[in-house]
Amino acid sequence: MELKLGEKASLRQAFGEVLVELGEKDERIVVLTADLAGSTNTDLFAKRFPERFFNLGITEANMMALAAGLAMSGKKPFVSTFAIFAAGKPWEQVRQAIAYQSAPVRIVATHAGLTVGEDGASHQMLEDINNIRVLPNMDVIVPADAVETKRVIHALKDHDANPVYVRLARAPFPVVFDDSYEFEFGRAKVLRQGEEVTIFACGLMVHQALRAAEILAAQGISAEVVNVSTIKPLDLETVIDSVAKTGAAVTAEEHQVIGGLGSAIAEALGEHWPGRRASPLERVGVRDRFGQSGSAEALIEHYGLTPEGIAQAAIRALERKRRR
Amino acid sequence: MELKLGEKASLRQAFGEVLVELGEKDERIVVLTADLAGSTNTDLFAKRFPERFFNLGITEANMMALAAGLAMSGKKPFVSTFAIFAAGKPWEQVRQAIAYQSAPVRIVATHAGLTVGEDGASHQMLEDINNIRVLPNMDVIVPADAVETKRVIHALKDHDANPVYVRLARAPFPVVFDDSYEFEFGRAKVLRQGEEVTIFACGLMVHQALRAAEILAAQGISAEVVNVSTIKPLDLETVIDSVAKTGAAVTAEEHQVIGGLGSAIAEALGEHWPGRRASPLERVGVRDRFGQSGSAEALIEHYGLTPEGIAQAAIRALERKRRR
Amino acid sequence: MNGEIEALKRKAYQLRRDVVEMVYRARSGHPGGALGMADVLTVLWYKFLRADPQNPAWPDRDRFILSNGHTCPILYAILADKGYFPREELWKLRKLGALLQGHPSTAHKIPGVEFSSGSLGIGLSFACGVALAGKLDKRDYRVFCSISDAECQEGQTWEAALTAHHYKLDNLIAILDRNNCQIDGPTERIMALEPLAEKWRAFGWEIFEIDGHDYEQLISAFEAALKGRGRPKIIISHNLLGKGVSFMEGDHRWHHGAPSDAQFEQAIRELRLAASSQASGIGG
Amino acid sequence: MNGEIEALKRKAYQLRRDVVEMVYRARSGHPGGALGMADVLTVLWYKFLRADPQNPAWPDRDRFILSNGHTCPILYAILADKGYFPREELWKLRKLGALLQGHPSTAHKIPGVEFSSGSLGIGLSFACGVALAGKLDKRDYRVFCSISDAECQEGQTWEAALTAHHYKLDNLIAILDRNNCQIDGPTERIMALEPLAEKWRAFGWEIFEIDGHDYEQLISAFEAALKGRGRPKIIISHNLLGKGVSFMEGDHRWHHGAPSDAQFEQAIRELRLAASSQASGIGG
Repeated sequence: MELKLGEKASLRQAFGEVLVELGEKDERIVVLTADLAGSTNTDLFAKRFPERFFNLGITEANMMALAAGLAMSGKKPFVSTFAIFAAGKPWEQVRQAIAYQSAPVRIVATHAGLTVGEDGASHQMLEDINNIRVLPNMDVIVPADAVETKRVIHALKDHDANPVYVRLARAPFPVVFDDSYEFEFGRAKVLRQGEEVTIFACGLMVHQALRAAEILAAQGISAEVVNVSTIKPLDLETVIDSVAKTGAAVTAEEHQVIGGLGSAIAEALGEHWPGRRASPLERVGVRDRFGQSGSAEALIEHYGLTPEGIAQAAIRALERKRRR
Repeated sequence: MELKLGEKASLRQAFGEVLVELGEKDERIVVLTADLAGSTNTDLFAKRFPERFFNLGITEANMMALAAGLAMSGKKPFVSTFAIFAAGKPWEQVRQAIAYQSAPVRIVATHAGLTVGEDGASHQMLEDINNIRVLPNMDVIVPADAVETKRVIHALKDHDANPVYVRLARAPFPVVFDDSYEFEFGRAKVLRQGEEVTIFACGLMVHQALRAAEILAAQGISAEVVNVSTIKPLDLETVIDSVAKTGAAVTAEEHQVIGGLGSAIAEALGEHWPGRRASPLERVGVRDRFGQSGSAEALIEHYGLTPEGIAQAAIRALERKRRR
Repeated sequence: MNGEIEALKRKAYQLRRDVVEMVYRARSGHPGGALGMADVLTVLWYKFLRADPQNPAWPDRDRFILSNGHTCPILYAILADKGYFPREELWKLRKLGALLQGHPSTAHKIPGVEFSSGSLGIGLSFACGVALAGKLDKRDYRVFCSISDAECQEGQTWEAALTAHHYKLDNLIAILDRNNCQIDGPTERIMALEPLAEKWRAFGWEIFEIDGHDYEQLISAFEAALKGRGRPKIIISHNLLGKGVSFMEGDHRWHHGAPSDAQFEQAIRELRLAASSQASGIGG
Repeated sequence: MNGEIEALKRKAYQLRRDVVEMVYRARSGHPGGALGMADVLTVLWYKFLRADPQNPAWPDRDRFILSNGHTCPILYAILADKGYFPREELWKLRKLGALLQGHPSTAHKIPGVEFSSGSLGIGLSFACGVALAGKLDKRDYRVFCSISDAECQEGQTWEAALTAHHYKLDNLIAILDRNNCQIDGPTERIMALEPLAEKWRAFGWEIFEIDGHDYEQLISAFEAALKGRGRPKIIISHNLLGKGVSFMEGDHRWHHGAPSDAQFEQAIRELRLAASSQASGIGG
């Protein structure tokens, strides 16, 4: 798959392709899915390494515990299914068998967020960052595009000390990084420098945030954009430094505003904010509602996860900052 | 059960007793458990109304969806099991069948938190507020003692528009309210007025916070204590008003510091804080670790969920406030 | 009897056309399972199910719970044909703001929909709750619950199976869409289910195993299942995925996916031809 | 053979004494199931299981996975007796900072513990993963997984049952503690499981159904199960809850709970008496 800046590219295809590369290099890598080999693009691995691929049918709870058994027997399991079936249905099995045991299972969930589209609320997982972030020993990564997805999946090869959850989507995302981009686990990256407000974003919303910064620039507002692809552990230093500079924060995520990136930033600012003046926070995301059927584009628009929506939130944050 | 101020009393026994009272008044009330009738004290209801009591064995996922079927057929189901088996194992069934459908199921979970004691990490649910708070349509209530538990369970009788999650514990808690206490859904209550720092607490930590306020008073520090028994919907007005007065906030909960009361307050302060000066936040809770075996008392001490721990957090918050 | 069966068959082909058109217009959806279930659901809805489209909340109505929610186009086609909502709604399926969600939704108040499905394995438990409520209220409604064969991989289905047996829910009739297909391929290749009837029998259910496209077998099965007392019943309906559309039949790749323009025209042509080979029609 | 059986029986009674003393000293825990499983686990650990207490991570060791984790006192007693850790650890069970958690924990690095259980219904899936890894690595270790009868109510157990059959995990032997008791009462009253053997058979497993206190049956069952090829095996061991302590036997209230001083003394007296009625002993 060729990735061109600004063009849309599939994160799950990037995942599937890198998985085959990893499989070539390390035969301890095994891949599991629950009747979603095609949808998760793990069918690429299945075709190349059928003996190391396990389709478990629709048994998600079973799959997660089974993956822990493989991990604790020296394998490097990648488990892939839709986010609702990775961080939702088998949540307690992830907690007990994977997180509590710190079994190094790589959970790569696809079809997170509203951009699932037409299948509607039952399949639009808006609570997965919330559900996994709370678990001790678990790391949470949300790549911004197909380039970062490739880097992240490569990095998972050696992520052997504890389990990790990676959040991908169904819909292709615009490519925001060129091929020189390097992913550094646990580091948030300032993608655009700014002075007046910081926009923290993850996943698709990184692209939206970059466009929001352009909208704001056209209005004379200088916005900083930070890609928080590692949600846990959170890069406190980068987060606090940026807000210390700008004095106002916006978060943007394709997730409930409760429990995800917005909460992580709110917690960080509450506990670690060194400043004298208050720094207002505005959260862009789904505001305590379920999803619904519609095209990915229509839903992003309907729920306000647009560059315009982020820009408005930034302006609200600025107004709150100035009122003081 | 007689409740005496300052003496320990069982929240789940209060629940079980009130449930029988409600059952007398309304035959639409049905009660479900998953092989934990004795431990949840729903055996009291079972003895009195065997035909309206359903023990479903160890089938939590099944139980939650079944309860939704009862609720949408005109019944008023109370579902009770341990918190890990209420907000954990069947999380996705709660999401799909109860929250998404807004089926008015009353989930009353017992054995939340560290005070489960000797059974250890597998049974010490420290993520339930996180898991339920994120779900649209769900309300979350954490009573502070047996008196408030009684009031809350009475109030659930008419909680017919949407589902609700109530968090109780295994260990008896000290009674903090006298018999005149009134529970008001959606309202946080200032239990002790103070000027320099606000301690927001829920559950057992309300008692600990009140004692912390005494420790602080002895050091000449005036702390306000607020009982946030309704975690969702959060009483924004009371929260903001109190911090606007004191300028510093501490949260205290028998839960991960991620995703629970601490996050809810952090989000509220970030988005709704009107002040010019920053208000520091310190969170007391379990800091991203699993529980372990031990007596309830030893665990509370070990994890720092003590009056002293809260007082120290308050002093840290004050120091941060003064540094500015 | 023969005239009745022919009318039912014609109805099933009419509903199949709506299914294909819905998915075609929506440009996504799950046609295969819906087409395979058209016959069994036509027999249920047009011959056995007690319901009043003018009063979807009628307390004594029979309940139909679609646990395998992705097959909803066939349910929506039936509900529209019965008058639960205007037919125009069918063509807005899966669009933003539409009544008809990609999976059945009570949250969107779709008339005639009893349960929000989409996530597999949950519906039979919900149906147990509805059946228990009927017993408590001494109402004689029956609860029909459609499940897919792949849902028998979800452990929750077996929890519900235990429960229905334990509580002697003889007002519950499950309908198992045994089409041997799941998204990734044949069930027996992905996660084998056979001997499936033996499993349900060992869980205490009364079994009726039939060819899901043979109307005499279908009618007999429902009649017998409705008579059974003391335990839950399951009709294992051997259905052909994509039934009625030659290029979809038995091909698991039509679990989901919308037909192209040419495929759509061919499908409608085939379905019309099949319908016209039946003698007469029945009302909606 | 007879001498060996008597030695095994003596060992089981010795382990039972440790179980009772652990729960007594901890003032909480689950003695009933642990006592009932003492015989089957003694036969497994002292006659069949290939393990090296000096090298708990030996890659070719047989794995023992205790899915019904609340019965861990019997496992801890065995591990201490085998030398995995000092016996003194037994008396710190369930105390803050102790090695021996209330439920088995790999997080606390308890030597000999392969899986963190406590939440029911998960262990058999984990065991499938371990068995699959053995097949992949062409190691000939065997995976033994203990499950309780009430765990057969958890749907996940049946997901694992399908999986083990589908992947032909003949290196997996489940041991089902069929004591008919769960916390709230007899299994058949709370959520009926019978015909339980029929269920496992319908899920494709090879069944060995035995009296879990008859050593000849136990030995034969393990020998036969270890021979079976091509599919997973399950030993349905009919155990008596609380076996060996008269006032606990068959009383579901002893699922959990610690004995009083007087009860403790009586239990130890009874267990000593029973042990001394056996002829000779075997080493740890």
